[in-house]
Amino acid sequence: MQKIGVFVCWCGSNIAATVDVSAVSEALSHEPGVVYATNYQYMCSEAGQNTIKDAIKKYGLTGIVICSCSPRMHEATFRKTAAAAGLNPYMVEIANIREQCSWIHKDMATATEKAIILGKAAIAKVHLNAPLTASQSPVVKRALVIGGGIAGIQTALDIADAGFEVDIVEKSPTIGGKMSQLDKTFPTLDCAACILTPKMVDVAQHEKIKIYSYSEVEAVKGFVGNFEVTIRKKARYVNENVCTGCGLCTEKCPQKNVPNEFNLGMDKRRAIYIPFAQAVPKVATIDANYCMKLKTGKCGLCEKICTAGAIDYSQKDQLIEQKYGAIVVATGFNPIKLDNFEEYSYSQSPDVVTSLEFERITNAAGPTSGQLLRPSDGKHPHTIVFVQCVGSRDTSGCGKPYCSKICCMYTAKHAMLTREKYPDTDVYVFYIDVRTPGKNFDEFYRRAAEEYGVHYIKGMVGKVAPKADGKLMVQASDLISNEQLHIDADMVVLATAIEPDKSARPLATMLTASMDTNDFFTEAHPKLRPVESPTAGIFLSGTCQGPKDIPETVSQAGAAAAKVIGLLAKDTLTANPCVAHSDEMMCNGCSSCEKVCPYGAITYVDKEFRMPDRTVAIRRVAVVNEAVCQGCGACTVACPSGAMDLKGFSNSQIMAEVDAICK
Amino acid sequence: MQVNEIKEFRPKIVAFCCNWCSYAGADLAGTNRLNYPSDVKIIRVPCSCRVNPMFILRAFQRGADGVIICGCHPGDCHYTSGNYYARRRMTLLFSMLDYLGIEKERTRVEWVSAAEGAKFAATMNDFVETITKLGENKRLEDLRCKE
Amino acid sequence: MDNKEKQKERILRVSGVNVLKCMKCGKCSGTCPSYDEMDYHPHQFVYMVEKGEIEPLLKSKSIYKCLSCFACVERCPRGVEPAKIVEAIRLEVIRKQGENHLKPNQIPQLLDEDLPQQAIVSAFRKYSK
Amino acid sequence: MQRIMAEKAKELLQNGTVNRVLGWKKGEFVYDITPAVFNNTEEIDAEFVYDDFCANNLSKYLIKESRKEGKVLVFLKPCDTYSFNQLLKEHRIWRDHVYAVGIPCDGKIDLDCLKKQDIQGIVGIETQNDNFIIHTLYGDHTIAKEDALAERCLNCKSKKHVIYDELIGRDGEVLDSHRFDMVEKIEAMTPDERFAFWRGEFSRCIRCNACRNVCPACSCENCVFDNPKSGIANKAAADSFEENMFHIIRAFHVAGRCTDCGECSRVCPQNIPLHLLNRKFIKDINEFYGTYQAGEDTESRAPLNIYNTEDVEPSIVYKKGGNH
Repeated sequence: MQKIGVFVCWCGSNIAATVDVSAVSEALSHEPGVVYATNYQYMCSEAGQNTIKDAIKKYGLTGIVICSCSPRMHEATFRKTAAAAGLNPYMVEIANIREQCSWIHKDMATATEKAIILGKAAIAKVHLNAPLTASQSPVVKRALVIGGGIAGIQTALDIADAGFEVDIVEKSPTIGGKMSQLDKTFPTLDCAACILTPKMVDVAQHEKIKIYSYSEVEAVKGFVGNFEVTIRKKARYVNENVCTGCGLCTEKCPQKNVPNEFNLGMDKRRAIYIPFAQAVPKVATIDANYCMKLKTGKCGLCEKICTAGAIDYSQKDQLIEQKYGAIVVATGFNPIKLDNFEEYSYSQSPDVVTSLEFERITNAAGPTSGQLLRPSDGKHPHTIVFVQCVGSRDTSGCGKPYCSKICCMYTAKHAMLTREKYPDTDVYVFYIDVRTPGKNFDEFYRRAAEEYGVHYIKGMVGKVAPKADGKLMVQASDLISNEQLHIDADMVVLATAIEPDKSARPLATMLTASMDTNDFFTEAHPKLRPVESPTAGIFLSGTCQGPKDIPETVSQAGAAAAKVIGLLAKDTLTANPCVAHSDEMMCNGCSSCEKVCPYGAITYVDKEFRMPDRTVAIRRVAVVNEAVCQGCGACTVACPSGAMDLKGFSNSQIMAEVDAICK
Repeated sequence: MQVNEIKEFRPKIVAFCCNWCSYAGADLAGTNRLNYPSDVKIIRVPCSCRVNPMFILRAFQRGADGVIICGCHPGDCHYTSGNYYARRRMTLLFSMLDYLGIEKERTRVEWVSAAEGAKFAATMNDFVETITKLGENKRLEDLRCKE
Repeated sequence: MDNKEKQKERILRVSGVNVLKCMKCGKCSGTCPSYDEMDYHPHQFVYMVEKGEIEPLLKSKSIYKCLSCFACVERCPRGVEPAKIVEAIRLEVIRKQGENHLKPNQIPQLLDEDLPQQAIVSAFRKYSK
Repeated sequence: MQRIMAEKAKELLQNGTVNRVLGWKKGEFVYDITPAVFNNTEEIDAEFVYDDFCANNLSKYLIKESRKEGKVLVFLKPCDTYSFNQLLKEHRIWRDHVYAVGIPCDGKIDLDCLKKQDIQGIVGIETQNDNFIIHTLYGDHTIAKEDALAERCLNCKSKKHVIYDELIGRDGEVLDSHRFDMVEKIEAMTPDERFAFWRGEFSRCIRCNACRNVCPACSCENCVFDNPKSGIANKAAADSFEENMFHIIRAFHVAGRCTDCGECSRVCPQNIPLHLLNRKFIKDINEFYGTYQAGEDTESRAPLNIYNTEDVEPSIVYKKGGNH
């Protein structure tokens, strides 16, 4: 039997004016288990807290009930008071007789009656409280950033600048991501490379950052503060530490016919290659799918000419095990495949391009060295049609239901730049809505229309058909003049919807981080915790969470870094002790709890049990990771056998409260 | 001996409130001194998904006349998804109680945010009024639990 | 419900189309091969039905110019299915007594030898009860 | 069929594929069939039976049987395969210890129907087109199938085997059954009528726990009704509340997991139509969250373990659900 002390607070006149506090302490003093009951003007004051501490010591109290203001106000205060007197802080219960009693009732008799019932409920609950100890776990002071685009780069730099070790895992041979493929950036028209490449160099030179390029995350174990990650470093057949990046091999390699992914296949590279001039790390990589030496054993030219002796045809994939305290997901996006949009003739005409391809065509380092030329015949185009929302805002199943957010702005940019460099070009933009919220965004779009004479037409392109004369027939509606237009265009640029990178889904499974139906990572709270995943220790940076432009990505990357720094700055993590707990003797191993857990805190193990008949049985039982569980209780109801319970809010505690209230 | 003592019916109402939204909303109702009947007694739970159908039946068994569950608005759950599970569980439970002929008005789910003190008070006033009209819970009570 | 609303209700029911899904992009009209023959265009059909302006559509020649090629249905990004609206309006007209758009005795002079048999059958389905 | 199955069982025992067979054997009378484990061919020859009385769903027995050494052969009727699959999904059965043979089923006899027809002294049964010929000590009775089949068989949801290692006979189809008709009928009653209906049914409950013990979904290591810590433990339904509570909680615990195999109603000695509770949940789930058949596969998430942000609000119950 607990020895319970009851402390009724007057809260000056806030409670005492409508609740007869002495009647409450008198009534509660007769409850079973109550050995001491008193009332005082301000329980939260030092004198009030001393009353509590003294009573705990004097009466050897094992539990206390404070009838006062809301626990949201002073629960923490009174827990500290209890702890100071040597009582477990989780042996404290608060009966809310201010916000939920004295302040809402006018009649003293009813308010007093209700206060007594609330007090009784708290006493009933504290009878079943058990001392709880928050578990502590150490924090590994190293962060992993998955993805080396601008999001990953910024996050890594910010974390490293705070003095913590950071590893970046990037699946392609260089960091830089999509931003390195862009020409100019809206709305200021800075050259993307000019602002990105210095950051890439910063990353390479930072003593706290290690880049695992051409690598992928293979497995993730553990939990916040203590992740164990296996990284697969793919064989690139070049010794990274020796290669000087001179590029001689990439010029001499006889295999010249490899589609260059950096230019989206619009030109060719060699089988040994450096993706682009400013690549980081600047080392060559051999493409095993095309290298003749690796495929047939004949050639070996690169090895012969490499003065540094960096070529190593015998290299194998390497598995690296590393521990991290926090993981940042920055896996980015890709334009969608256009297989479902045959009406735009993307697969039939090389002159129908995606916006990212257009970006490469206009880039000085691109396949046309920055000359705006038609892919089909290399001639200068005179009429260009831009089509917005290709696959975005599409609920028919062909595309994506969401707005890709960046297309309105980059299309305005493309249209503007085209008109600026080639004033003899007619530029049409077909739009459903032009969406330009953002600093200086709408001004930018209006400039394209007003100063650069881009024809913005409210309507949609229904059909693009290649014509015999090499032009493209564009059939579209103009909803404002209510006519159907037929434009003979030289080029058509499709503002293709973006989608999360395909690697994100299996990664989310490894991390037990949740995703929405579009494969974007979900945030812990859409408004208040936008850069954290519900899974503790996993943070989100950039477009893996939702479509974003560069400024937004960079600010989110910084925010994610701040959260990581806040975590890594701690030496140990104190978990909330009010967590779920499974009684393994009752657990069926059915996985219901695992399915509803938003944090991936529940795993299953096969465990040996000694049965009453002295045999040993192996049973599958749930195990809660207390460092990860946040204590919502979803699992307790999902559990059919009632094996799962929540500490601090157990089934029996809540039922005891119900009983006391209904008595 | 007193005979035919007519007592005014005062319903017993149990309100389960999630810690992050509805309990805070109830606190706000108090801070703003918004009245609602003292028949409502609140039990704090971490999340609406902590509410087990067994708790609701237990309340009725012990003489409650109405049970209301309050949680964060869908999409605003502190734990991201708890109230979505609660919504499914309660929909099915309430439908079953109705199927068994138990007055469906005795149970309710209401989404109350931490900013909706006024909504909390209005909801409770309305719920108490509904239950008072329905009268004592007879269809789902345990006679042994009566005084 | 007044007559106008009843008529709208009937069109919606017969077509099974939810006109509120339309985000007014105009792709239906951008894709329509009969656009220039029409006085009202596919996107207008959707919008006018939404507003309850059925009368002008009933009198419109567009309902006979629609080829029922379903390009608009195929390409609508929101799954609105404008051609089904056109079809419903057409049915509204031809289901009235004596409102057949085409009668068998009108057929011979319209035939030419390139006309596929399928088109004739389809025309009967579309233009008469 | 019995002969083919017995041959199959013996073959698999002899070639070592399995070391036990889970099937049915006769009780004292031909119609009181019990599930049984056969350890060798002699036992099969002596006691194995499969006929129109073999109604038991054997999948639940696999929870224990599959944990033993070696492989066990089990015969599964179409509806049993759903239970089997559902238990696999819940990791209750060790799949690699089971060899599942799907067998056809044309519906099983409801003994109460025979009783009602005053058919006594049953010694055998035969099928003839749409009739059963019941052999009794007092001569043969011909009874139309629809008058003798159990309700769950008349409203059979599926003749398809959703999982098996081997199939005897041909596989069937998922059927368009009328299994929700009675639920709809109850829903259409007034609350008072519904209350009276269920009081009438539940008041007969003697808390024998037969429904719980036979139910494949009720396979908890420790049932909440046996667990003093659960707060709702009780052994006997002492009053109307406990009668209600037991059945509500039981139905809720199996909601989304119940495959509607109908064993609960079959075994109830008081003939309480317990399946109508489960079907109500199934019907609601289908209406609110999209059609879901528990046990149809092993991958999909149970409707109560998943959600959709656009789900209906609980207030839908006030709007629909019966008269008032």
